[in-house]
Amino acid sequence: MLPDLGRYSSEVTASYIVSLGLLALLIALTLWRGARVRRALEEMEARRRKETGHG
Amino acid sequence: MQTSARLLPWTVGLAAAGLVVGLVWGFFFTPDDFRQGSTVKIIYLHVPAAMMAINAWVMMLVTSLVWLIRRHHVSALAARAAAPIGLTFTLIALATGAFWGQPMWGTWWAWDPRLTSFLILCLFYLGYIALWEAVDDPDTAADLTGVLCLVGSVFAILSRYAVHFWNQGLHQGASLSVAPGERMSIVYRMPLYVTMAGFVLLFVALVLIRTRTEIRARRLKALEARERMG
Amino acid sequence: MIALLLRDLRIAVRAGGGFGLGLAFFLIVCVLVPLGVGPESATLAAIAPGVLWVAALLACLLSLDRIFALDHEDGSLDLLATAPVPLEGVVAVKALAHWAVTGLPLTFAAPVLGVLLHLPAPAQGWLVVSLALGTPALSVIGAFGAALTVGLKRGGLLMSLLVLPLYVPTLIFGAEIVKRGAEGLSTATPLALLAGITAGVAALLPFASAAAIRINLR
Amino acid sequence: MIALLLRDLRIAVRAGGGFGLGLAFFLIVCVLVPLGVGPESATLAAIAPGVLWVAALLACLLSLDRIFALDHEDGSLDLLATAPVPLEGVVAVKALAHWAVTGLPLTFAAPVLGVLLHLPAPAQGWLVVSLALGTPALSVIGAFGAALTVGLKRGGLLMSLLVLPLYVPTLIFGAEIVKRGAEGLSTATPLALLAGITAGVAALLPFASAAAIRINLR
Amino acid sequence: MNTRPLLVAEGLAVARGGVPLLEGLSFSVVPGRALVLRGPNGCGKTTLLRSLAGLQPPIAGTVGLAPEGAAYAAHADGLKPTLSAIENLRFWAAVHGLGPAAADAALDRMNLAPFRDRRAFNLSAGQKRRLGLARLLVTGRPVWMLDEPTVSLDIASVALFADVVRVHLAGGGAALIATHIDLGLDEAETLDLGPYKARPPETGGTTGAFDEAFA
Amino acid sequence: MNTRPLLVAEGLAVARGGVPLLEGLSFSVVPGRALVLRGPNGCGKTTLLRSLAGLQPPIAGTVGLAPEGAAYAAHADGLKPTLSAIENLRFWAAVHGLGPAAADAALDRMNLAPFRDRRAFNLSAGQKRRLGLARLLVTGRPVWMLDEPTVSLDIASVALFADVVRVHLAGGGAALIATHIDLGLDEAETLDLGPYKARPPETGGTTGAFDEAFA
Ligand code: HEM
Ligand SMILES: Nc1ncnc2c1ncn2[C@@H]1O[C@H](COP(=O)(O)OP(=O)(O)OP(=O)(O)O)[C@@H](O)[C@H]1O
Ligand SMILES: Nc1ncnc2c1ncn2[C@@H]1O[C@H](COP(=O)(O)OP(=O)(O)OP(=O)(O)O)[C@@H](O)[C@H]1O
Ligand SMILES: [Mg+2]
Ligand SMILES: [Mg+2]
Repeated sequence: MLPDLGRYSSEVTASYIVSLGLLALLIALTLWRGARVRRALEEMEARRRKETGHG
Repeated sequence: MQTSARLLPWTVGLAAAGLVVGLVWGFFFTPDDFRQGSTVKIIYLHVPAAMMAINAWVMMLVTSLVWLIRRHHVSALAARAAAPIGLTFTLIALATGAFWGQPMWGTWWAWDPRLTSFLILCLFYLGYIALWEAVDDPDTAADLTGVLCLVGSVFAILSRYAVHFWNQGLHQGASLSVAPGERMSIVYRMPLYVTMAGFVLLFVALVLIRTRTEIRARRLKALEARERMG
Repeated sequence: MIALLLRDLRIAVRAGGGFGLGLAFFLIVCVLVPLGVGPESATLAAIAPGVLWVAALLACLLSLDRIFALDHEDGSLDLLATAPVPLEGVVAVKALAHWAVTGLPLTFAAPVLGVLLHLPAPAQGWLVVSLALGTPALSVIGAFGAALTVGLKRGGLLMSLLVLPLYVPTLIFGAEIVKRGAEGLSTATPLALLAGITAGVAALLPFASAAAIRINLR
Repeated sequence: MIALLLRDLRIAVRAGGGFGLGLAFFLIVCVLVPLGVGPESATLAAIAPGVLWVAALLACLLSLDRIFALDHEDGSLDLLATAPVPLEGVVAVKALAHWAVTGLPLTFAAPVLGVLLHLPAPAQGWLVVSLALGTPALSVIGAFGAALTVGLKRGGLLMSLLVLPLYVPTLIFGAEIVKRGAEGLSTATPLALLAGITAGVAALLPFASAAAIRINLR
Repeated sequence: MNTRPLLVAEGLAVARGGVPLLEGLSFSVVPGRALVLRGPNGCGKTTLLRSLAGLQPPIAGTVGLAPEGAAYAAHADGLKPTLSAIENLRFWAAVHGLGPAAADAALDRMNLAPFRDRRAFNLSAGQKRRLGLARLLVTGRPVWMLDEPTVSLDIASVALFADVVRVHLAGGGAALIATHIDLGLDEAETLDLGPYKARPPETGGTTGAFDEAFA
Repeated sequence: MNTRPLLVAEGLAVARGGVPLLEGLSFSVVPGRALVLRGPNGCGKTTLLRSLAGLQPPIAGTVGLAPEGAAYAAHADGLKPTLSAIENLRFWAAVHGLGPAAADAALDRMNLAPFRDRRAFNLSAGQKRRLGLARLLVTGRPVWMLDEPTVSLDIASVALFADVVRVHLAGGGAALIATHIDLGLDEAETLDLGPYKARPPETGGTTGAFDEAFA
């Protein structure tokens, strides 16, 4: 069902792929780092709460 | 934090919607331009990306100012969060532009003023990000990058004029504005508007997420430091 | 202030202080380019203005690499910041010293290299003028970059990354002057613009630089 | 040895360590040149090989500036010299690390910049090949220069002065390869010569460098 | 001599790298007196001195000090390796608006006369240090802030230095000295920084501004 | 333990920058003993140690030392500011063919454990110094040559360090320490370098260059 893109199909598809690829990369990185930091912070706070709880 | 939390889902949803609709519409359901053939479809990526690339820098400029004047930490972090997004958009504009240039101008790259000034903008993004990465005390980094952003903006504008002075280009002007010359027909413009909206929302969404991350990261850093101090 | 200027100049002319080295670098780059590009004098003449300006720019860049970093490492920057002299002044003076050590010699040496690159005779004069006008801007802008990166180890390269984009307008106008000179066109506009840049930069940037240094010190 | 390599790489990728900055510098120079020279694609295509190689060379140069100097300042060079590892090995490893941080990325990035400079398509491949072959030589030679100037404050510029002449053969052959590739001529001879240079340099120079360091330490 | 304090610190709290180190510091130094800061490594002496010298803002409290009142001598001496001893001193003298004569006097005072024209680069550790201290004499500032001034000085030089400080105090100056060894200054009272160690915010300590502040 | 000296110096004369500083030095260090070098600033301690460590050739006399026998700790600590404490140590351990375990042990020994992952750049003066000394523990070398090891250490740390040295000596090692303060090592005999000061050549001293004017 792809529309035929005439002579320039390669360029158009390429540009779409590249751009969406870049966007995907950016989003992936964002979410990944977000998750990592959140996890690290949570366990850190858990540890602190335990310590202050003990002391 | 709370406000952003409430805002987030909406922006994400809308961004997704806008992008999908606009791009699908643009990619599948628009006729080919009689001159440019199917390449006109590139515009749905190219223009919004280019637009947002510029606006992202403006946004960084504003937030940096807010930080430098009001010492509002979150805004500094927002600036930091925005930079990579702006960079990505710049790259997209460049890439799509390049792919567009191949059929239209017969070359991947021409030292056209607008293209050149975009390349320079790309460099500014790189420098800005590199500085953030290089300095490890958060406040110092925020201040330095803030100063850099101000000075950089001035020079970016300077460069733009310099470049125009240096070479008159073959890149089309802002045909969305009420330009006298060829205006894109409604067929092309509707999906374009939608994608633009999509890009804007995407930008907002990403900035929100990344800013939240930065804030968490910073708290994390502080707590680690305190732990080391015992 | 004067004392600072003298001191910087003295350090520069001391062994290993790097006086004239910027010059040498300039020279070498101008020699390397033909080696890379090839000897056709037509090509060389065409690219001479650009190459000369880019070379001058890199020479400046390389030599101001550690303009503040050294003072930071040995602690004199801390002491200068607490001394009864305005930090803006310090920055300006240091930029001035750097220019005297780098930009000035470059300007004088340029014609020779112009000949080497087959730069057409009429352009020679313009080359000197444009450099004389432009290099101060290079020093001042460079000082700003150095101030931003003063705290960092190995800041040198980061600095060039930050500074080179800032050099763009200066470069364009400078080279433009020479090119127009070569073609015998009027050089009034780019001259005016270049002068404008230099003046503006010299007037305003030292404040930004001083701010950056204060931030880096705390 | 491995430890040293890892350490240098780790330092390089740390904040302010300057990984990828050589790359950025390369990029920026390639952008500045057209700004100076002018946008005519014919001219650019003609000078592209030379410019790309000179830029790569400068990027290497700038980034190896302080390859030993930092170790000297913080005293680790003294300690390495008294450690049970041959100083020649240390030098070689440091050169290797520098190449991995600078030369390698350059090689991969080169084609993009080739496009910017309108380098004809057939030459692209040769550009990559020549850089892959040549940049190691740049790092090793640079390490030698760094070793010579290790004692000096602000040695950076003096070093570039010493090193650039040594770079000349590498530059000429490297650029020659790309030029011939662009014109579709045979590139066998310069390739062989370039490979020869790299091999010889990598085999012999580390000894000279080690000697230079020992002298500088006493 | 008058006894209006030259330096007053009230409720001072200092942080380094976002981590509060000391808090609740209040002291004042009157002319003619010296204050010796003691404390284990890493307790924050250097940080405190930098804050007092105005190089970094305290996170709480106030520092009362006449503008251009203090001369700060850090771990690093601020010497240019390629300049000779006297050139280094003359420079600092000029910066503080004193003539070369002052520099020569200072050089003799720290008996560095034999090394007058030797590059700082070629001085031994102790000689460098002495030169760095001679700098204080050409600042003409009333309050000296010294960070481990006697590092790598031999016994004789330490005595000599203590003597210089004594004279400075007698002349109505004041001094703030962070050190681990005993200088034998009887004008000096000692301030142990141990008790002022910053507590974590849970127990009501000062927070490092934004970092932990937000939830 | 055997008493074959680990380090023997005979008729040693050292110069710095062409200026003879010390001459006629003869001493030997046996396992289990430490030799403390004393002398005013600039008498040539650092130079002597560098010569013994083989970093610069003596102008006369011989040094008897097993290859890879000595570990030298200079005024500078050889730390990479951007690497964490443990990374720095691990590196030196690896260079000397020891595993990471040794590094961890050394870190605890100089009780730097709390700063394990802190960039050396962010350590205080004394913490840096301690880290530099911890390096000695991962060299596995019998003879330690220490140039003012206790600079900017607090009293506690000095004691700790003296302790480390004592253990090293007890383990059959030897140490050569240039210092101005008293470490309270009873295994140590002291060598005052004063008497060995090089005489100007007219009076029969070793000849150097002509800048005698300074020396
Ligand atoms: C790689 C290089 C290129 C870059 C960096 C670039 C950049 C830009 C920028 C900055 C804009 C402005 C968007 C705005 O005004 O809001 C733009 C718009 C546009 N570009 Fe490009 N462009 C490039 C190549 C091309 C090519 C090759 C073509 C087609 C021949 C093209 C066609 C357009 C069109 C039609 C617009 C829309 C103008 C408007 O409606 O505002 N661009 N581009
Ligand atoms: N490059 C040089 N040229 C000439 N003289 C030098 C050079 N370097 C050092 N000196 C002189 O050599 C002498 C010995 O220096 P050295 O560093 O060995 O002294 P030191 O005993 O270590 O003193 P300190 O206890 O202060 O460290 C000093 O008087 C110094 O001035
Ligand atoms: N950039 C930084 N980030 C985080 N912590 C730091 C930083 N710099 C120093 N510190 C820590 O701050 C504390 C205080 O350092 P400071 O130099 O003030 O100690 P000090 O009292 O001078 O110690 P010394 O007597 O060893 O000089 C130290 O524990 C050090 O580890
Ligand atoms: Mg301290
Ligand atoms: Mg010494």
